[in-house]
Amino acid sequence: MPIESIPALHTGLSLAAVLFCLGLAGLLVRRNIIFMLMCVEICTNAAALAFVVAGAHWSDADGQVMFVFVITLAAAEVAIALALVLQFYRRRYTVDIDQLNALRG
Amino acid sequence: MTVVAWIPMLPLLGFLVLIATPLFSDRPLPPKLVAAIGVGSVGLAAILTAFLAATQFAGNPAAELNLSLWQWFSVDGLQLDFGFHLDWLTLVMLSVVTGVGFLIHLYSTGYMRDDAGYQRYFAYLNLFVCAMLLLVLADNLVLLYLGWEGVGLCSYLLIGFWYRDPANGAAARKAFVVTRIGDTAMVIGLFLLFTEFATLDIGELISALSTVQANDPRVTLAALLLLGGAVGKSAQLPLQTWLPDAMAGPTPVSALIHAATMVTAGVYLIARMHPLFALSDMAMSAVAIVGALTLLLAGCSALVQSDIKRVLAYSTISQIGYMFLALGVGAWSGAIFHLMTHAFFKALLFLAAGSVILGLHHEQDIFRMGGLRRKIPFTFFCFLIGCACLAALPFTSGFYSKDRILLSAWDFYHGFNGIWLAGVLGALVTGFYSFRLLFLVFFGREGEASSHCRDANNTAMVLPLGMLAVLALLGGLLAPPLQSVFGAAGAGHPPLWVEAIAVAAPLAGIAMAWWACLYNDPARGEQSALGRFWYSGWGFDRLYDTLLVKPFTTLARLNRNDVIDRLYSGTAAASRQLHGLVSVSQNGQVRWYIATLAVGTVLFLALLVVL
Amino acid sequence: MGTISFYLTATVAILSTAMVIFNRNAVHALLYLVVSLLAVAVIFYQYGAPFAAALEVIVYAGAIMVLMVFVIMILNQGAAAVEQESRWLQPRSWTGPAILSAVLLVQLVVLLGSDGAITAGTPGTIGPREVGIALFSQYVLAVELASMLLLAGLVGAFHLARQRHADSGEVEGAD
Amino acid sequence: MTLLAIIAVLFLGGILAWLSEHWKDGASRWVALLSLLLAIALLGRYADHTGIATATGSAPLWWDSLQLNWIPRFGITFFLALDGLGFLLLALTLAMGLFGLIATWRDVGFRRGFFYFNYLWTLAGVAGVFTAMDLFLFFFFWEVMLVPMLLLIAVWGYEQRIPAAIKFFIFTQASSLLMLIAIVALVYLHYSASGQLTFNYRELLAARLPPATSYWLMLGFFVAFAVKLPALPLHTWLPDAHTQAPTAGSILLAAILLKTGAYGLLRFTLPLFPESSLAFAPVAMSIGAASVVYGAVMSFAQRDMKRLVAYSSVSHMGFVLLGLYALNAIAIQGAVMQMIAHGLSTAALFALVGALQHRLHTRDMGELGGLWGNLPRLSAIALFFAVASLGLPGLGNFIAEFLVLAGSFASSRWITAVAATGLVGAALYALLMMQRVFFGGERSPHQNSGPPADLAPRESAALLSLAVLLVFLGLRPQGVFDTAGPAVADALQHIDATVAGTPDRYGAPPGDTGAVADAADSRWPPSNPERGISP
Repeated sequence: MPIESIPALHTGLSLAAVLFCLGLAGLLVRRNIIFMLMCVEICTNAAALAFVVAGAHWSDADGQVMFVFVITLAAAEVAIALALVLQFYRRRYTVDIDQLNALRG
Repeated sequence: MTVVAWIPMLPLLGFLVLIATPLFSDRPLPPKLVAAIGVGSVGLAAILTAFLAATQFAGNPAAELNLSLWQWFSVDGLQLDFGFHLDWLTLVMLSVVTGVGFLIHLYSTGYMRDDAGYQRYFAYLNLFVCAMLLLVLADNLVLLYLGWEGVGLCSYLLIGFWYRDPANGAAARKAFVVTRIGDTAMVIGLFLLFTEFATLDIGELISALSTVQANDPRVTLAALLLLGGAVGKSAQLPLQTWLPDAMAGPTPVSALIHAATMVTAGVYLIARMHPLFALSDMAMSAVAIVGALTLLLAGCSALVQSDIKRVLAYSTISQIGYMFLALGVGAWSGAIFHLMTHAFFKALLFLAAGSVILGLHHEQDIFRMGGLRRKIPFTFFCFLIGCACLAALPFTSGFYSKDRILLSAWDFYHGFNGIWLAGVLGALVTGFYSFRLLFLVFFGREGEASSHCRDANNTAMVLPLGMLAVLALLGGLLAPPLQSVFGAAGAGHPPLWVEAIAVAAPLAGIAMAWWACLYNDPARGEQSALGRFWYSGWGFDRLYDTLLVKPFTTLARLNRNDVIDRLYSGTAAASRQLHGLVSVSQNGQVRWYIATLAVGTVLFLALLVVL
Repeated sequence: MGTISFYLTATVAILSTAMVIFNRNAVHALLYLVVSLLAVAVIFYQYGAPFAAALEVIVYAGAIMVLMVFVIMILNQGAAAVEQESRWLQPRSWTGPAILSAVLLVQLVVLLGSDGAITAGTPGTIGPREVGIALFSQYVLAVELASMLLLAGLVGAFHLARQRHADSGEVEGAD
Repeated sequence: MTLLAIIAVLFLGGILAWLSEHWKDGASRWVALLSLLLAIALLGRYADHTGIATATGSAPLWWDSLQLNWIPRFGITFFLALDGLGFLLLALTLAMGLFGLIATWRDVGFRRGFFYFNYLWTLAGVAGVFTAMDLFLFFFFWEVMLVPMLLLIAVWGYEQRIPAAIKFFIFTQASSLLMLIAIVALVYLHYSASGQLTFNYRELLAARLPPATSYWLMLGFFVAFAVKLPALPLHTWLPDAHTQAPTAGSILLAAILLKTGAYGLLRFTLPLFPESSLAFAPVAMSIGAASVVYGAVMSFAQRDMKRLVAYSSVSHMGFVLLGLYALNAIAIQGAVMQMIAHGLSTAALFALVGALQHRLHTRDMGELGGLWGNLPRLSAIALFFAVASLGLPGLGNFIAEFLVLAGSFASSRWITAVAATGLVGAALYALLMMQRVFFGGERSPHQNSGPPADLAPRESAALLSLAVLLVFLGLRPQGVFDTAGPAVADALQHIDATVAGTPDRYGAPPGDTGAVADAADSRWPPSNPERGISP
């Protein structure tokens, strides 16, 4: 692919922003833990996108390196989160995050 | 000279035995043994005193004895021995305490025969004698204070002896607390003396005083503070209110503590510290004025009382007023002489009154008595002798001592003066109330209670009554040689009419008593407003109640939960409130946290955008 | 051509993401998420990051999403769950978040736009080779840390998800 | 080594007591008894030192000391030492520990082993406090004695025990934090001035601090000790803690723990900060006098018998504060005496209240009354200790209060006069207690269960031995004064050196034997052996 055709920096970053805000909105709207996890993934992914776009803009490998770390993080996070969801579901037979309020002050 | 040490030791041992046995065994001692220990210990002390007087003091007016038992404490300049000092003043007091004390102990064996607290009674009484002996024997003011408080404690215990009645407890507490107020003044006086003269040994203090100028304000202040103590203990104005209430105790107790010995401790204190008082005109006038006022006030109150013991109580206050008056005019030996004769005749009066009360099954209202003359003649004669002495009829003991006081008052101010006049008026009043009492109880119509009167005297009671009667009659001949202690008193020669008035005043009082009680309706005077005012002891109780007791108790009750604690519980409540405020945000809702996070981010970015 | 394809992919990514957050059926939502991730992978490619694009497809759209599919299957989210989701997704429950997110988006875009003076970079393709070199030289420590994180995640997930017989609703201490 | 052994015996005895209860029911108290007796026997080895120090005059200050390296990097040593003051308080600690143990021999109903563990550890902590001469070690023991005491209140206390325990803990912990800061600051300042990092008490005595700093550090120490004492505005933990603690706990608190505050003031605050203490003395004396009066008034107002006794402690310890800050030997000796006498009399009163509570299940004086009829022994002994509490001459309390007041009168007349009114207050509350509980008509709250049993021989013996001790202290107190004398003189020596060093700041210059009247004007009379105010 020819180098000149790489889209502009702020276009990609704006896309990342849009995706992140969508993820955030989902996080706030949904009560189902599964959906919330998906929204978290969207947010993480948007952040990763921002890294990659920036890295591409400077023609630097660091952006993708950070992407690798983000993806690692996402993997670990999803694993733990899903395990927690399973336990929660086993105990309460619900996936409603609002039921999970034992830490009320 | 350990004989001296044994004198207070014996009653102490008696006390210890009597109080300790119930702690270790459930069976009380047989009453005979209790009486033997209680009376025996004081009797032995009396014998030892007599022995001491005979061997060391007889014919030797300058005799003195010092005995240091051990070093009490010695801290950096404050050195005190647990030591005794004996001179003629002490000896007089010792004789009174052990002698009268012994007789009253003996009387008590009869009077208290059927009481459940027989052993406790004698334990307290022995402790009292011990403390009183320490008081008079002490060679330093702290040891004196020890005895001083000790007798106060015993007074408290014995006033409240019949503890089941809360009124007795209240009277006992009142006695202790009121005297404690005086004692606090006295102890501050001790601190002042120590700070100024670096010693509390009486002998050293007196020699230190010889270098001090007359009317030095420090001396005046110290003397006034000591006077505060004396006033409290001796029930003088303004701390006299406890003594009438103290009659709640058994009658022999009233005789011993509240007539013969303890209440005269104030007189003893001032006499003992007379060089201090003599240095200050102001203190002397204060003593004299306190005495004169108390004398009249209490005398008037005695005029209208209806309780036989309260009459005697006010009479005691009044008579101690005489002693203070005497001290205030420098008649030290006169005061002590009157102290001695008063001990005899007032103990006699109280014991006789006790016989009456016992005979009438614990009836104390004199308006329900009357005409007892024929029913209990022995008691009547004792009472008659007592009243005659109290009124200071010529050739009774009271006459000699009171006469000396009045003459000294005349001399001290070189002629006619208010103090002397108060003394004469007091003599008149004394004659009035003493014979009013006698007439109401033993003469006139029979009262409601008189009909079932019995003669309650038994041998144990007759003997002390008889001996005291003799002492009261002849005590005037026993004027102790106190010149070595007080210095020789210059004998003044007032005009004859002064002496005549002194003799005539009590007779006039007796005539008034006859007129008021036998010729007229006896109860009339009591109904008037003035009578009621006097009856209440010049309203002092109410005054103190409104001014001091009520505010104090109210304040104390209001603050029961400690206002300072509010400070801390307030702090705790405030932090809890704050915590509640903040913890609302910690609601456990994950989405709420996320939203807050988002809002925070938005706000933060808004800052970036705007700036 | 490149610009058009970029905007096309971006539109796909945004639409499918929107479908994720509005869908009531978890499996459908997950499939939309996969679409979204694939679109992002394409965008990575367009930005000259083929390695990242590949990883996105393999790890994200592949491995992670499969994990979620399994969990959804274990939880047995059926028609009742769809029903429940539609009850939960009332308009009033998403107006607030929507406004909040919109404001945030506007702010982000404004901030991105305000930095108009970004110096022109030197865009170019960065292949797996450069990334690998960077990873294992400069960032080797971070790689080790990441591996430890994964290990911890593994152990933690195993421990948490284990079905214990003593489970009876009460909190219990660690073994 | 004996000092270490005493503390170790108590610590180990506590652990052993805990363990032994598992083996055999009731074994723990025997273990506690044995370890206390062993500790007393060990302390007895020092008995021949008493009174000798004054005789020879130049005897070394420490009777015994033990110094081991602990954390050399920070100059922290394990430094235990004993002098006359420490010996007296240590003897009091062990004796009262023994008394509390015997007086409540059968009172502990559950978790006995743990109870005696806490009991002995509190004693061990206190013993450490009285012997530690390294400030860090001192602080260590200061905290050690706190926690077991907290548990004693919180586990075996009465109905409101948890709030009381928390209050106790917060007050003491917050104040000891201040002390910790002051200790560290003192050590640091000493280090930066002299280059020597040490927590050693005797070396820190030489620290020279700027006056303002010194004043703040002094306040840090003072607050910590004043809370323990307790002095007026910081006293409110005490009534709650005393009232809710089990009887043995109350005895420990009243007889021993309060004394650590007074000991700290005498041992640390006064010698370490002589100048600031001198400047602060009028305030401290006022606080002391206010505590005396306020405590008495509060005591008078109480309905709960135990609270009454607790507030009376506030009043009595006010005398200690007054005496210590009068800054002359008479008053300080009086304060030392008051520590001992108050320990004995109040411990006995708490034991008596405990005995009553054990028999009648109430401490409310509104429900009690006329107990003399059924419980003559208990009542008679209570009368004795009530009377001791009101300061009857012939008992130790009187000697103490008299010396405190006599000494402080030389320092400040009006404050002393105010404090002396506390004597009247003491009469009010002590006699009111006697009246409400023991006199009056019989009002047994549990009539159906028959008359309560009078004191058992064990209780009588324990209480009577305290009574005998009090009488002995009242009649032959000189032994105590001789024993405490060198330590008191040592503490005062720093004060006097300060007074001598700055004659223009504190009234008349030293050696001015001239006017007796000067004493009225100069609040801090100079050394003047002739008048016997200050050594």
